[in-house]
Amino acid sequence: MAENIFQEDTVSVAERLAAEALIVDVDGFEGPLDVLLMLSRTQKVDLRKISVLQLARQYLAFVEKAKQLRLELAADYLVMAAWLAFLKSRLLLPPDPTEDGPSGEELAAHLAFQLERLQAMRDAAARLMARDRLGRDFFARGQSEDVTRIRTVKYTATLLDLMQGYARIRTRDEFRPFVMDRHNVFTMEQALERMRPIMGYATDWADILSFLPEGWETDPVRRRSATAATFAASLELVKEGHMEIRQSETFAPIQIRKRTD
Amino acid sequence: MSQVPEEQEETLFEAPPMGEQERMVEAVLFASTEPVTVRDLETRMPHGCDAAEALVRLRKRYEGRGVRVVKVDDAWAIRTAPDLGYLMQKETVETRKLSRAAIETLAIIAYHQPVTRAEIEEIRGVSVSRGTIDQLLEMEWIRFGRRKMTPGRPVTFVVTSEFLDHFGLENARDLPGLKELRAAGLLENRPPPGAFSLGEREEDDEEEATSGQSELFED
Amino acid sequence: MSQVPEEQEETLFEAPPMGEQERMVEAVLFASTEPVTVRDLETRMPHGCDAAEALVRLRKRYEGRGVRVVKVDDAWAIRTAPDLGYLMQKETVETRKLSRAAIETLAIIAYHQPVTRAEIEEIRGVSVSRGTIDQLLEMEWIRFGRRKMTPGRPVTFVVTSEFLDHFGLENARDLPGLKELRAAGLLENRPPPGAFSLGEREEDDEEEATSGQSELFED
Repeated sequence: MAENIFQEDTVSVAERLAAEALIVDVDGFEGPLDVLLMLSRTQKVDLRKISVLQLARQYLAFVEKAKQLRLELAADYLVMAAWLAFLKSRLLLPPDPTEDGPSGEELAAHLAFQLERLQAMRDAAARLMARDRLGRDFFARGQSEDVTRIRTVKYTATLLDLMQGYARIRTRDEFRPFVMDRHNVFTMEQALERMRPIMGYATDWADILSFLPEGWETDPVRRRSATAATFAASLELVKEGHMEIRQSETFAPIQIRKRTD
Repeated sequence: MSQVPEEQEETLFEAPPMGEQERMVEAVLFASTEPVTVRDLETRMPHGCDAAEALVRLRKRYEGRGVRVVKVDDAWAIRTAPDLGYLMQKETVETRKLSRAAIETLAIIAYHQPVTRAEIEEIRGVSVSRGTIDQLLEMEWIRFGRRKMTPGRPVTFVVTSEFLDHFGLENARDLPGLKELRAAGLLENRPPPGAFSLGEREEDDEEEATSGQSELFED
Repeated sequence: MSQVPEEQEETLFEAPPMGEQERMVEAVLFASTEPVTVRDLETRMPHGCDAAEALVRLRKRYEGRGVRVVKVDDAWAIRTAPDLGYLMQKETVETRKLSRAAIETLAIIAYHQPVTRAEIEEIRGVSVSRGTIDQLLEMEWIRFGRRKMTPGRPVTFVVTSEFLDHFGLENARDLPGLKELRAAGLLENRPPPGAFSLGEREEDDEEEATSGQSELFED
């Protein structure tokens, strides 16, 4: 058997040269299938009529040449070589009736199919990229119109956001529940609660600081929180149409009063 | 691009026919992000074109249509006919990205439904504000599921068919698992220190998902 | 909202004339940069309108003009005629240069969708890098499809309507050469005969031989 293969293994000069040419550019290939597709072109026939046996020889010559040049080929190139050597022996030897498994012809046909399919996808990709394209050959409206002032906010998210969000939670190195000391925090809700019953009396402009709750004016931390909450609550009341707010200049006192109309 | 070479040759000597010039002006006004001046039009169009004349014709062509060719200062633009302005309200919808908190909450509901608020907080590691849940309910991306059979019988949340619609999913189970997220490059490759492997976690997820779904159909 | 109540009253009984409906569709399509669905059109138009019919007429009206009415998936948009692209150098958007791997992966997803990562790798004969899928997802040219009903229920990828819009396709069935490829059997997911599959190269040969054979007789 070994002798048989050996005799069949004589590779033509042309194939040797083709292999050498491939070696020069092995980094430019995307793997064994890519190399096989390239080699198959040298047969100058329809991919459906390709001789897989010849292809196997060419590929083995390519790997052999690489070895001679002491070139490191990636493992998958060598695995493919081993498989093609196996395929070659199957194709050359008469089928062994005691052996199970697909015949050499079946294996060869599948390889030819894979090559044809890959080539077809490459052609399809090229045709796709050569199409008229949005933003290059044809164009969308340059200026979408903005005619009414009614503005509704619509919240949206993409599936990618969702998944990244989930991934973020599930891979968080450690999570520490965030505990806040609420002792010195005056919330906007509290401020609103405080202001609602008394705002009816604010017919004249009054500094919002006069609305701070008792006991919050002196301690700087508490005062800051209460001021922020009162300010936010004032804005809320203005938004609801109950109050008016003004500030004469930057950093001047902020004043509010009941809306009169 | 699809112009025949001879035609292009010709334009060196002779301007394209007026109908063709009208098409050019139409396309440029449509695609431009701002109004275009006659001069600008002519520098873009083949030599010898009369953009002003093409504009007059185009303007006439659009008379009475849903859009019009209008002059803005000394430039030209295509604008909606004023009587149809009411149709354009939707164009002013402002889309904003959901907040990170909302996205995370939504993701947890999608992956773990039916899930209670306490469970969401446990997974996120922070408390979930009422506003976040309310917002998702209002968007109709989540709804209340059945109550959990645990003490206090807390309500649960599940995602809605609107949610599936928006994200192009047929079923919440079509959401990619952690392994796939990682394969797609959405997860850092390094496993979190001290945590179980991602594979194990995914199994957990799947179990939860199935038990969740069965619960959904229990009664 | 700005509709006069009497008008609304009227539309309960009678839709506006078709010419008027055509104007409305024209205005909405012109105002939007994104494709608009028939459903969306009809919710904006007065009650009783037939947006689909108005679209057919509008499309005809714009035949041969500088802009065209095109269908993208289940939505409609106005786009400039491709032969006038050379006038729009100013508007041209630089698209990110895609690697050969990304282009091939995109084509495989488009022609084989819904397709799993393993199937893409089987076709290309090399593994798909994380960055490639990620990039295509980010460009919104592909998205996750439903899971495959095979062991492990792997996620699949499909192309989006943004993809169709970008390449001027009405739907994925219009991909160039699709019919021929299908007729030639090149879109089939043909399992390798027994022992060896290129996708599984790393595995032990002997193991493959046995597992592969049983697979052969399974179907």
